[in-house]
Amino acid sequence: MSLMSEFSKGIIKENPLLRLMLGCCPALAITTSVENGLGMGAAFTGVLIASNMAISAMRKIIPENVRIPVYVVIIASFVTMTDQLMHAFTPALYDSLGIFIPLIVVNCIILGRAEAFANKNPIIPAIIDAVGMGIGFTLALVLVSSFREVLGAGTFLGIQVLPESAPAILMILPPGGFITLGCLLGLMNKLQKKAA
Amino acid sequence: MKKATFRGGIHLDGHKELTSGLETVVAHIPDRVYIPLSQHIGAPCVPLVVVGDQVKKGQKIGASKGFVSAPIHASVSGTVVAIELMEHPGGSFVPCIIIENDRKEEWAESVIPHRDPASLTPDELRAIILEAGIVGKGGATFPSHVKYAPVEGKIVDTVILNGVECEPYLTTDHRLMLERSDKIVAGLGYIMRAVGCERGIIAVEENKMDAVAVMEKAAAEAKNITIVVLKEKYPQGSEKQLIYACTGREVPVGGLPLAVGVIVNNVGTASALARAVELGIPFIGRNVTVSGPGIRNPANYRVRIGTLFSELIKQSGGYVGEVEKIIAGGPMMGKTVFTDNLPVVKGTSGIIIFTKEENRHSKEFACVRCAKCIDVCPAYLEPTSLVRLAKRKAWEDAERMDAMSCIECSSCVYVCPAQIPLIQHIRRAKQAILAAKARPQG
Amino acid sequence: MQEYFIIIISAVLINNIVLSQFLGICPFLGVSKKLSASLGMGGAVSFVLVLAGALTWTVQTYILNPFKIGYLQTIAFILIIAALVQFVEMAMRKYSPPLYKALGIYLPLITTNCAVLGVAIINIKKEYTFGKVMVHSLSHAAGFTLALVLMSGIRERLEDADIPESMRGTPIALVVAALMSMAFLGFSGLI
Amino acid sequence: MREIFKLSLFLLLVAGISGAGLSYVNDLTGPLIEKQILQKKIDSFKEVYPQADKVENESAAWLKAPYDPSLKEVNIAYRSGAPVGVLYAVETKGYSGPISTLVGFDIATTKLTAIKVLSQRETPGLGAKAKESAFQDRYKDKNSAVPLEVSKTAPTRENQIQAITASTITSKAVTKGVNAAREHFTANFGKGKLP
Amino acid sequence: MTTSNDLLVVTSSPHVHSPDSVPNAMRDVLIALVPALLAGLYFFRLPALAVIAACVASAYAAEIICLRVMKKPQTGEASAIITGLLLAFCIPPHLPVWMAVLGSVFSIVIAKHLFGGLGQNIFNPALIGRAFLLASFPVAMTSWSRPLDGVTTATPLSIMKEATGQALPSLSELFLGNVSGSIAETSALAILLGGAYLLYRGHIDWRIPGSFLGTVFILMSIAGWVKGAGFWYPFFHLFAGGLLLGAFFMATDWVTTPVTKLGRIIFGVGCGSLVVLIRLKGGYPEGVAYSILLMNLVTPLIDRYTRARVFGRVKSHA
Amino acid sequence: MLVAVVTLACLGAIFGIVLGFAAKRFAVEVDPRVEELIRVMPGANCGACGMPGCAAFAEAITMGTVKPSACSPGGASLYEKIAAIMGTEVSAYEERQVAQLLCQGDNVHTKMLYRYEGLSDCHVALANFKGPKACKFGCVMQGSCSRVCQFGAIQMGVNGLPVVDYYRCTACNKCVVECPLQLYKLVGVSRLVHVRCVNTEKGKDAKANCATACIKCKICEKNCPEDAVHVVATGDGTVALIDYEKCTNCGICAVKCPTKSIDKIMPLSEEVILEVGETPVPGCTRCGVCPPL
Ligand SMILES: Cc1cc2nc3c(=O)[nH]c(=O)nc-3n(C[C@H](O)[C@H](O)[C@H](O)COP(=O)(O)O)c2cc1C
Ligand SMILES: Cc1cc2nc3c(=O)[nH]c(=O)nc-3n(C[C@H](O)[C@H](O)[C@H](O)COP(=O)(O)O)c2cc1C
Ligand SMILES: Cc1cc2nc3c(=O)[nH]c(=O)nc-3n(C[C@H](O)[C@H](O)[C@H](O)COP(=O)(O)O)c2cc1C
Ligand SMILES: Cc1cc2nc3c(=O)[nH]c(=O)nc-3n(C[C@H](O)[C@H](O)[C@H](O)CO)c2cc1C
Ligand code: SF4
Ligand code: SF4
Ligand code: SF4
Ligand code: SF4
Ligand code: FES
Repeated sequence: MSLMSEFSKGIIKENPLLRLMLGCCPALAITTSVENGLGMGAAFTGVLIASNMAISAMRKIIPENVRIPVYVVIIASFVTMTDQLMHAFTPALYDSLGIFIPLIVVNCIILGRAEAFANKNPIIPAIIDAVGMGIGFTLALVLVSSFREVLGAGTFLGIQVLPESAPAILMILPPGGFITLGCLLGLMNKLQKKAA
Repeated sequence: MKKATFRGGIHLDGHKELTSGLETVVAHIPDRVYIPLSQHIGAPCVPLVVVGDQVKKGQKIGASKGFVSAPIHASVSGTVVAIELMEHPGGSFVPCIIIENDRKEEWAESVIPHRDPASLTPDELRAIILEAGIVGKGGATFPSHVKYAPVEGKIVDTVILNGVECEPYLTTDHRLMLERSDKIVAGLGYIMRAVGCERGIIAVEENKMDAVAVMEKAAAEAKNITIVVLKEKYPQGSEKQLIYACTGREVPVGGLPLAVGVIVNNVGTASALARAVELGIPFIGRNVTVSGPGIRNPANYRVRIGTLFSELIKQSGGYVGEVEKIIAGGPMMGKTVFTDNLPVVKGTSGIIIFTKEENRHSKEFACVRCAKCIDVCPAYLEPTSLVRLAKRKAWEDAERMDAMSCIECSSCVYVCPAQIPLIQHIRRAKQAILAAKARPQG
Repeated sequence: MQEYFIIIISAVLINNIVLSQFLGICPFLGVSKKLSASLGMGGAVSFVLVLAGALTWTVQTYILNPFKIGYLQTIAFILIIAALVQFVEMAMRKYSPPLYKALGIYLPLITTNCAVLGVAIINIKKEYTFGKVMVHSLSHAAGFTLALVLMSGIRERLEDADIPESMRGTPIALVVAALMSMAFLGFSGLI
Repeated sequence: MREIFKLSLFLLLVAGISGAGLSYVNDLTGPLIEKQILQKKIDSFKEVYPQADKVENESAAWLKAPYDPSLKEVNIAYRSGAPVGVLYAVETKGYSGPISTLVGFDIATTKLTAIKVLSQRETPGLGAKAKESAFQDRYKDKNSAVPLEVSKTAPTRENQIQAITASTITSKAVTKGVNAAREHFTANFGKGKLP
Repeated sequence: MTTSNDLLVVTSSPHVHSPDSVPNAMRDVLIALVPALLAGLYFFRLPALAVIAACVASAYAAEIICLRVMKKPQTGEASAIITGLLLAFCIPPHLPVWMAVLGSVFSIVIAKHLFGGLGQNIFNPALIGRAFLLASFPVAMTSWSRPLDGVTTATPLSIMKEATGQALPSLSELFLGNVSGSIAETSALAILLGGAYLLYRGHIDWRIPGSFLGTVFILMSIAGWVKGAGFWYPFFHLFAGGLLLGAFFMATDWVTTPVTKLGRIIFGVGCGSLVVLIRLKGGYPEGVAYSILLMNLVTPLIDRYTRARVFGRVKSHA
Repeated sequence: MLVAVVTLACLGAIFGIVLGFAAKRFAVEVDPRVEELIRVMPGANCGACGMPGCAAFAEAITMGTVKPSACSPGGASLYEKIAAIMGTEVSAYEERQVAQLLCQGDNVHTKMLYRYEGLSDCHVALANFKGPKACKFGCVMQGSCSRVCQFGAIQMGVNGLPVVDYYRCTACNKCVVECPLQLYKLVGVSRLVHVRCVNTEKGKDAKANCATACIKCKICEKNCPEDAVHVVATGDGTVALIDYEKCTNCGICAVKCPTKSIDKIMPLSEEVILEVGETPVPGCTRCGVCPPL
């Protein structure tokens, strides 16, 4: 597989959120604004790149039996670092993402990529894979959060786009998250069927 | 007094006025009778005659060695002209003995009155009933002698005669109770003797109070026979519901009435049985209601077994309107047949003709969960849930939800506003459950 | 007493872990097709949630806090949870095979379940005492099980519904979750 | 057994290394984070009581049982060494979670200086408006002697606070906290009672 | 044979059917809603008419479009009209029309057709519409006006809940409907008339409204006694707000409520308890809509665990 | 720093020990090939192989209790993959099979006795005088087979009979089992000539009821250059039957058959014969969740 397709598969064909249904919790919880979506996506991508890189580098020396705990330790370390860095440098974002930053640890995507890709491939493809997946996830988050922010708050990245009375607050409440993701998935299924 | 009944069920427009006031008339005896070799539940008969044989009225012409079986008899005297496959009102094709009537009406030698019927032992009674080919006239055509055979550890304490006739249009039992009350009471007496029990009940619905009066008079002498008047509700005639209404006992799932010490028979069965016991006359004729909007002159007939539907229809003045359905039996449980060229059999209680008008229905919808089917089901099932399972072919789940307990009364379909043919799905499930049972394990 | 009551009501109904906190969505969507599976998963999660709550609180209070290494929370907790799940699986298999049969297949799924880690972190954030940690964890477990069981009841009914092809499966489950959480809004303001 | 030992050793190693890395990052960011939190606090104090040059948390001294559980902190504002104001941190239950508010009083005038909603989880567009100054300003300069009330319509009396539209619950919660602080203030720092 | 050279029809029994059908039943429900409709129009005049018309029209249009898009046959029954009408009945008369339309479309598309259409939805579509509107536009959805003159005022229940000092309406005003509130929830009389018609026609089971209202009455009597409020208190709660509308028309929706008899009683008791809980302890003055939605949620489980004993499954034989 | 390192190291060590014990004491032998096999399975979990699902089938393969060819949906390409995983040679080439319908009696050619208005289910329809057709052997046209085919390979045609889409059929055998009249037979895709009638009545009777019934005239038998078709005794009577071993697809019998109850179809395109219906259940993503849970 070429590096290009390594990169692009995560964006559409194997989009972690919209096709593989991984990482639903953050996708529902923090997508009340596009800004949050972007922030979460960035944090996630950072962790994914770092952990893919580290695991790929160590792939030859990790004993088979403890590979999962080792991955967990590595991922958790990067998550913690990210957490602290965000706390220090982007406090507002840190506040609004809340406990979902540490929860990146349990995001199945990262462990999944470690297991399925990083431990089998050299560093460069592993990074590319991580970037592709990260961007795919970020795009999905931005998509969901755009819907929710525009319809629910009437703004896009904080800029007012709908009249004051128009937004349906529901969309930025929990039900709005579920419904946006549900309908988006349905739409993806439909489009995929059309394409096939 | 609050009249007894069962839980569930429906109120139907009976249309009984079409025939209930009319004296039963004797149907023309046809030139040919077509007597199917299978007119009962159980093993079919094998013919005892061959083409060309001369037969007499009442002569046994078919029999089977099976325990659950009943012989058949010639209903006219004449010549056997053929034995061939014919449509049967039950919805199948069955070999029939075709007899050309010589109009001599000669009785067979075997038909001899019993001198002292009161002294017959239960065993002798059952032998007579078997020989006479008596099967239930209530619809199930179950051989009666089998019903009376003693079963280890089971004591029968009540015999109920079923005079409920809850199906719309049908009035044969009603007329019979008015016209042959003495025979019915006598028949009940023989049944009680045959099974050795002391209590007899004749159950009638409140819409036949005239019959109640007549029956009460007829049974005045017999102290251990009571007439029970029940509320009018379909399907009260179904034996499990009837037993519940009359005695408050619930026949266990998968069990027979015997399990609660009861035997149920149709009133017509009792009268036929009385005739067999007293006069030695076998089951060669029955009463049939011909009715419905598609027939010119509705009537009740006394018919020889093997008479074609078309003969009775002709006698009733023929069809009116665009006939779409010929129903053998009542409109709730009866089967549609695709031709009138088929014979009256022991189980034919009515011939109902429906036109295009009656065959109109509203569109079928998805189940709207109105639960009307659940409310009316006399077996306390959840028809709609069973249908869901049947559609998914989840036969085992359907069995666990007691699909086999469905008595196929059609009440659920009658009330379903979504017009779902629930019962057909349930029947399919029952078929599949039985098929799975029949298959050897493993 | 009242405090405990408030914690329970809040965790089960108002801030239901799945429907309003968005934790544990994966098993909520994945294991809610059959009622029996939901009950199993609910049981397994409850078990782990409570044990993990106790352990993580202990580690936080007696190790991380005294040594001022709170920043190791995430990594320490996830290790504890992973080890715990493994251990529970092991012990269960050994000492209660029937229980293992009922819950065992769900255990591996729990390690990567946000709910467990999430509740552990919230326990610390809210500065609960040990007793409250137990009640809080248990109530969230109950809330999780409740949501899962309700969902599976609905999904069993939807099994033969005429749902548009592309909405079948996860999409419709998400819509159900949306409407569920809309109904749960009715509890807001309680206590 | 050897195998287990080996595996554990490997894990120990990895965990140790990551521990080292983490503590390094922590050393880097820790001070930054702490500074930030402190700054935030100072900023809030400034907003509620701008004239102070020093604020001390003296909860231990002032919160003696029994006291209203809504009260979380009592901070005394000093100006040139003399106590001039009291800043309360209160927490009450709003529509969808706790609301914590900072309430400031001036000792000299016994008036409420200002309030600031520090954190809340109310509905965006509704209760969350409590963070906006349009709402917070409604508390400015209220008399500390009289209990405040929430009214849904334009206030007719001095002690009334107009609720956020369709968010009476939030408004009441904030007011409840303010009232708790106010009671404590009148009881301890009211006219003539200097600390 | 006189059958015009056509073949005879063979089908399975039964060959007769009750006149009941889904379209007939839906028509009956519409008839039962007429008194409430008239009362609503009388008390709230033109704005109410606009909201009702908008809801009904958009619900019906949404239904037709959904069926078309999903390539299903048009059903030609009035359930969508009922949904639209009931939604209109439980929102404020002065709600902007575009919001009403949005709610109506949400009801039909999301709550009904995504689930497969008539008979297959889990939640009561009209109530989902209301919950959607309430959560989306809480300001507009909680602005009430007085009947006839349209002056802004609080509903009896919020007067009660928030103890604002306004005078509570008298019981007779509540019964007739001369109070502020949703379009057609105000007149208890009109709703009782409609409910009685539905009961008479056999479309609804007395168990649900009976246990629902009974539970509210009993619990509120106890609450009133604890508060020392006097005997009018439970009656106030029965007639105020959307309780009667909900109990007779929404908690009885076939599709979204239990099918078993015991289940229906549990459903009613559950609804009643939740209403009392929300009205007395919750964040909202009124809880009928949420209580019914919450019980809709539990309905599959109720159905599952309240199956009747099959005839003949007597204990000794089981 | 030191504290952090020590704490984490301890935690890591503890975890390692726990895991080590787990691995050692409670090790369950899992054949790694099973997982690989599951990955290449079609994922339809259709049960055609006689196992409760693809996973069970995979396990059975590693134990050698089933032949790879038992999975008909997988087809030839699957055998290759299985062989690769199991390290065996692809055994003899096994041709892909498809379902052939053995009846042509549509509502134009066959006499009808009545209009059936009951439930659309072949089993139920048969309870009424064995179905609406005068011929009691042929399809009752209620489409049970079409509903049972998971792969959408059977559609009900305009004239009432089901039509098999050979491109989609995976020979899963479901229709064969479902049809109450046993009107389906799985035959290799390269077979083009089929007798589409199972009526064993005498020629005269058969013809009276259906214009395209086998009338036992034996013309096919006489004309077949390969001796591949015979009117053979079955049930109560006889009917023509092709011996597919001998048949060369020449189609002479089809041309000569007076009632056209023998039919020759167009050959399928070459790649279809080899490339197997790989699409699993519509919408299935092979996530593997459904079988065990
Ligand atoms: C739904 C249903 C309705 C029935 N209705 C009658 C009826 O009206 N009259 C009757 O005699 N038997 C009726 N039966 C048959 C009885 O259950 C029972 O088989 C019969 O009364 C036994 O008497 P027999 O053996 O003499 O026929 C009905 C059965 C079912 C399932
Ligand atoms: C000897 C004999 C002759 C009969 N002939 C006729 C007959 O000619 N026409 C008829 O309709 N029924 C005939 N029947 C039938 C009975 O009259 C008929 O069954 C009875 O009146 C109806 O009651 P059941 O149901 O008890 O038999 C005959 C019965 C017997 C025993
Ligand atoms: C989705 C939703 C969110 C709400 N959020 C808040 C809130 O944040 N704060 C609040 O006080 N009330 C909130 N409410 C409550 C309603 O607005 C409630 O009717 C109101 O508090 C009481 O009505 P009133 O303010 O008009 O008296 C919310 C309601 C809904 C449906
Ligand atoms: C007795 C009865 C009550 C109904 N109540 C409602 C209702 O509350 N809300 C609604 O949207 N539809 C109602 N409907 C219409 C219909 O059943 C409902 O839209 C279904 O949920 C659609 O599948 C009712 C119908 C009947 C027969
Ligand atoms: S389920 Fe069976 S027994 Fe029950 S009403 Fe329907 S047909 Fe009658
Ligand atoms: S009567 Fe018909 S619509 Fe009503 S619940 Fe039963 S099957 Fe469904
Ligand atoms: S082939 Fe068999 S299953 Fe298919 S429609 Fe015909 S009879 Fe029914
Ligand atoms: S059911 Fe199976 S064998 Fe029959 S047509 Fe469909 S795929 Fe082919
Ligand atoms: S992302 Fe939360 S459980 Fe999977």
